[in-house]
Amino acid sequence: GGDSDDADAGDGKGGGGGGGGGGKGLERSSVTVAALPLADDAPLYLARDRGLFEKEGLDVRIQPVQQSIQALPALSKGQVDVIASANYVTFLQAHEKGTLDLRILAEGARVAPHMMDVLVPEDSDIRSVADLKGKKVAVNILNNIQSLTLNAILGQQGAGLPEYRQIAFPQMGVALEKGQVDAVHAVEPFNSAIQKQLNARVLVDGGSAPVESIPISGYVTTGDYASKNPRTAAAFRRAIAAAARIAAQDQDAVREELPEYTKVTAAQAESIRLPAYPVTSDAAELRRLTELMKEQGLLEKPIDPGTLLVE
Amino acid sequence: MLRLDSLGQGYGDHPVLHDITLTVPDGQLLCVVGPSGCGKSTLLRTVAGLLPVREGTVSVDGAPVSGVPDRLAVVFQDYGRSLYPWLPVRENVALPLRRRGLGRAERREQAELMLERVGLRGAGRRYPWQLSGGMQQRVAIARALVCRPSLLLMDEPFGSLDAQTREDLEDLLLEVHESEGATIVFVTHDIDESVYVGDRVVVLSAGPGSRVVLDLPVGLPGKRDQIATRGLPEFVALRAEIGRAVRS
Amino acid sequence: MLRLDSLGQGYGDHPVLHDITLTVPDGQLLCVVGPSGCGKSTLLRTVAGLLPVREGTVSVDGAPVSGVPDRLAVVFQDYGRSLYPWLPVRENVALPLRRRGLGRAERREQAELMLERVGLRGAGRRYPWQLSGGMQQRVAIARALVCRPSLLLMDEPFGSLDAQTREDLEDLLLEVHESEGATIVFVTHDIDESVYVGDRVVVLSAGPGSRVVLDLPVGLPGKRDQIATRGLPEFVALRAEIGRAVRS
Amino acid sequence: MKRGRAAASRGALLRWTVLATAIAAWQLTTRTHPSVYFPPPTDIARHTHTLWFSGPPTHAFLTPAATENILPSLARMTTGFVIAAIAGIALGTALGRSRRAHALCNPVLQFARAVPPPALVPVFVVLLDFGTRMQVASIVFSAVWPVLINTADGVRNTDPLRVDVAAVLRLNRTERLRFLFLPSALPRIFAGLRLSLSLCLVLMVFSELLPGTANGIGFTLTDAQSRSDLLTVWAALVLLGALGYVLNTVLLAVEKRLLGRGDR
Amino acid sequence: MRRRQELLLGALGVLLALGLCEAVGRAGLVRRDYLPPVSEVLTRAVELAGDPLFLDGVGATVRAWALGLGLACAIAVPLGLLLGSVPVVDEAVRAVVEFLRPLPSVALIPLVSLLLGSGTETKVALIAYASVWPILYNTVYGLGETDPLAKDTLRAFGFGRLSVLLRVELPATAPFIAAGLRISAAVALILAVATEILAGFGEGLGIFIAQAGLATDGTRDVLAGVVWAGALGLVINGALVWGERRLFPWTPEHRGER
Ligand SMILES: Nc1ncnc2c1ncn2[C@@H]1O[C@H](COP(=O)(O)OP(=O)(O)OP(=O)(O)O)[C@@H](O)[C@H]1O
Ligand SMILES: Nc1ncnc2c1ncn2[C@@H]1O[C@H](COP(=O)(O)OP(=O)(O)OP(=O)(O)O)[C@@H](O)[C@H]1O
Ligand SMILES: [Mg+2]
Ligand SMILES: [Mg+2]
Repeated sequence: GGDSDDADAGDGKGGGGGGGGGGKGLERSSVTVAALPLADDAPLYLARDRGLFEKEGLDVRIQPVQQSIQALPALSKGQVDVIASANYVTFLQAHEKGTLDLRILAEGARVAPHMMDVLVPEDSDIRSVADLKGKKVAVNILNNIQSLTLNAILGQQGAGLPEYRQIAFPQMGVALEKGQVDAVHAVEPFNSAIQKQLNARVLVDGGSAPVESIPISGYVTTGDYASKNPRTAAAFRRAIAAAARIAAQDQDAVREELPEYTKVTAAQAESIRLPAYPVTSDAAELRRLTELMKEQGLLEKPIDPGTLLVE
Repeated sequence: MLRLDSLGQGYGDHPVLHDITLTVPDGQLLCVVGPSGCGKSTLLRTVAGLLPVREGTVSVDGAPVSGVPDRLAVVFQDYGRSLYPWLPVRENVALPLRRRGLGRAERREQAELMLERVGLRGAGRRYPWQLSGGMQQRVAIARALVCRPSLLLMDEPFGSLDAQTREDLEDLLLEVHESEGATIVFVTHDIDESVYVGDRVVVLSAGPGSRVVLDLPVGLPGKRDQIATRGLPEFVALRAEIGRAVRS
Repeated sequence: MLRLDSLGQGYGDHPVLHDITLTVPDGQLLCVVGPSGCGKSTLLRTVAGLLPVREGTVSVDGAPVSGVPDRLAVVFQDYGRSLYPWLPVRENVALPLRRRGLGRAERREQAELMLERVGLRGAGRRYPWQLSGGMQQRVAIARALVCRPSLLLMDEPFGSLDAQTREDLEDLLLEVHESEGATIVFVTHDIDESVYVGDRVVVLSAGPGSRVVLDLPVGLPGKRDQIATRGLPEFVALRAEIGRAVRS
Repeated sequence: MKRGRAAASRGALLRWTVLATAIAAWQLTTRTHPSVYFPPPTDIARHTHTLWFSGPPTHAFLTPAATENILPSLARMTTGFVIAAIAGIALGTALGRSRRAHALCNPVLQFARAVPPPALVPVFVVLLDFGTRMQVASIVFSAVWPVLINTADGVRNTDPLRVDVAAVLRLNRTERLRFLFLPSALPRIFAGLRLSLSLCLVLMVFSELLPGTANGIGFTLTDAQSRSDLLTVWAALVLLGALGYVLNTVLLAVEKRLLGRGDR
Repeated sequence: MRRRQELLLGALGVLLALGLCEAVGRAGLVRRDYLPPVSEVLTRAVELAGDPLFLDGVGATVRAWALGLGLACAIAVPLGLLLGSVPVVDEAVRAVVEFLRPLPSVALIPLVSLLLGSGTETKVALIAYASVWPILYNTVYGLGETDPLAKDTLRAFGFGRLSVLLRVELPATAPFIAAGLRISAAVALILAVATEILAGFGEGLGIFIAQAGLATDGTRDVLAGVVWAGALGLVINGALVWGERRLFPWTPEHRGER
């Protein structure tokens, strides 16, 4: 039989379900997940639609948000239990600053080839990464995953660094067309769309070495939640792992799912590049990211991701 | 009883009244006359407790005035601005009755009655800005009279009225004064009027720093009557005396 | 020449003037007398082009009035509100001179001069709300006179003045009228005054729908003089006749 | 009414006492209930100092971070405010004076007024180039309304008798504006200006969220927010508050000069 | 005659504005996906009227708007009366108020969410926070503008300070407060939508706009959402003006209409 709820986990929407409903000794059966309409968290939706959560005795409610950082206060306050496709860079920084006691329940997505690309106009003078030096490159958020990875790529190729401009993905096409920036670093589906609309040229794959298949987002929660609900957390991890296995093996399943919860149209879903869905969480892979962040000053001191992974 | 004791008054560094001493017994109708700008309105505002006393003292019924005395009513010289444009005339008149704790219906009834007495029957539902100047002035008078004040201050209250209406209202004022016995300070620039309605006339000198130059009891025989009284030789004599004092 | 031809006027469904026909030759000083609320101010506002004509026509120098006629000046009944509180008195008075293309210094000089003539020497730098009622009224008069209008409309312009000042200003008005020859429409509720200053007196009946009940030329002999003129038997007779008409 | 110097300094004393008390209370609460999100004022002050005001005396103690972020922000804000004020007063007067102009423009203006600026980003990006022009445009677009509406209302509610006086005095258009409508609407215009001023600060922050921005107080703030650097967030908030206070005081002084004719 | 003419002129103005936008949209400054012409946007906006999910969102936004604005009124009018009539209080809190006023809600969203949760409460609080100021300032300035003689009149009749406040200063200021309310109503609407866009949680018009912004050709939907926001503002303003006309027939602006 299940222990009764710890009342302190907040009286928000997430707290309610509770009790021994699970029958598998879950601390609580209902989990509220804040999720972004991105390809990154396709396994979450697969798990829901294919009954994987039910199988674990979980009642998962999904609350859409637009950016993962927007869900941070709700997570701190206990209104949501888990954030799916949480941007690691942002959340690791929050963890370092102490605004959040971060735990990673499961890895969500890793970079895959051409899921984000640096694009330049068809007739641009920029022919190689070496030409990017000092040029204006649009990224979604400054000092985040995109500049982090691109800097690493350029560093390895010995090219100079560009000047980054913060431009939201949807505006990158206009900015490129109007010549306001020299290149854009766009993610799918904007990547494909801009290539198609402007005949833009791919300058470099944002997922090339040395950042190939580097982890970018995951399912995160608070230390408090993880320690008080170990069995619920484990059940959630199992369900996600099972879904990730489906996603990894059967891309069509993901492509079918995408139009259901994102703004990606069915036609786009056919052709866009998907991220990689890791089946197991790997501290070593995560360490690649934290070390890169440390190197580029996004973290002040090194973090051992092993301490953050919920086992 | 209203007492002014060596009252001095002014605005900023601009002196207006200087050493005014006056005693107005209960129930007296005192007329104040004087050249334009000499400080008549200032005097009334001081008595009403709207301007803090500068020098000397003002006392009502023995107590020095600080704030507005009880059961006071004022008709301001600038009557137009003193009416509330958002209230119909009737409500404007009924407003002071709220202090008397009357019910809504009764307030309205008394207001209509008083409006009728000042010749504004039927104007109760209109707004002040829909009335002519003289009508507005009468609304202000009705508002002052309706609350049966024991001290009534009137600043050129009949200035915008035609001769006929003016005479009617002079008589109304005397009638109310007779029946209610209020102490009244009545500022006017019409010397005839001051003699006709006043029990006593005070003349102020030209400012700055005006003083009382004449303080004259009006002892006219018999009940006032617009035609007979104004023809009396005493009336003519008083009028001439006051006229001389004003012109001096 | 000012002509009103079967003029009808009113507000909303409230009729005020009915079938007024009047011709005022150039240079005449016409006094308009009538009970409070009969429509005197309405008449002036119509002539000034501030109220659209309802019925009939109003024409100045043969052309029907649409908008404000040229070289017009008005003293409004509510003189206090008609002054601009954000301008010093001197600027208030100098305002109409802008139309005459005078320089700044000259405007100021003329304004000060006119202020002196109405007895407000030295008040030019103060603000209107720092003046007494009578002083404000004189500022309004100064503002009207300073621009040498050829048509001057005055709505109870001396209502807030003491006897002495009033007489002085009556004489000032006559003097200006004499020297400049303006056409003047002068509303007053003082019958004596209307006879004293007017070349002609028109009496309106009580509203609604007032008409002209008396149209009387004032043919007083000699130059006007406050004492001598008022003592003339013609003066007394005219006064009585007008009084009767007003009361009727 | 002229207030004495003593009264004025008493007012200032009172004002600062209350502010100090509020800060002390805040300090106490944050010490007894520590939270990373709500750091104590002393920490914020220290951080603000190191961030912006620990520069060399030759630069008025400003750090490079201060000159690179605060000055451009102030420039954007002031430009936006000045344009909004001028446009608001001009348009407001036009709409207040002419019924026809009002009828023509009103629906469009009321529509535009309710449009949330963040949703207009795609349009801004298409119509304007990145940088100052876009930022100032977005500030003006939202800050103009309080001035415009208050001016129009003020002008419309000018005492009709005074309008008649102007007609009789045959004042021409500009004279009417100068001597009648503007002075008469001035208190309302100032109410609008004060609202618009603080709105400009808020919008300055928003404008630095726009694509292509790389400096400014608002950028510092949102960037710190995305990096969970709460101390910098608070430092920026405090700076905004202080700027708001100073700018408002300046505006009040101007207002006192223009409106300082006491009671009527 | 006047009302009809005004409506016609207003319609003309709208047509002109639409024509201008359409011209810009078709001028070929950029690809159509980036800035669709008005006609497409309007069509989409009309389509949305048939979408119950969208309408629910609009309902949620309007509810938050009404709550926030109501709260702002309930705070601002009494506070404004207090500040405007008791100079000591005004002096005392001025520094604090002026300090708080320019704080942007963008920055406050996470902090307020932490205190009130990421729900309607936060939205309402932020709306109220932003829309308090216009009402407050217009109240304070209005009190300063009240004719002193009108106040003296009531004082002379023996009414106390509170009565003068409620019976003279409040009605005299009411039209001015109403103008503040009119400003606030739009500010509140903007805040309702913008908070949704920036906070990213829940449902509402702002969420619709934010989500539409994530699509590769979402501008049309974003602008359709903008059309709805603007139309709401138009309707709200119309209602407020109508109310003012009925409530304040004495103001110079409305006197002619009786
Ligand atoms: N703005 C207005 N709206 C409606 N009715 C009005 C308006 N102004 C005046 N009236 C009405 O028109 C009539 C005439 O007003 P008017 O001001 O012309 O009178 P008057 O002869 O000047 O009176 P008084 O001597 O009292 O000034 C009055 O009955 C008044 O109620
Ligand atoms: N608010 C004020 N500020 C400064 N001076 C003022 C103020 N009110 C009046 N005065 C001055 O005080 C003097 C007396 O004014 P008051 O209004 O008492 O005169 P009054 O006798 O009523 O004149 P009137 O018969 O013209 O109404 C005048 O010289 C006037 O200029
Ligand atoms: Mg007086
Ligand atoms: Mg009149």
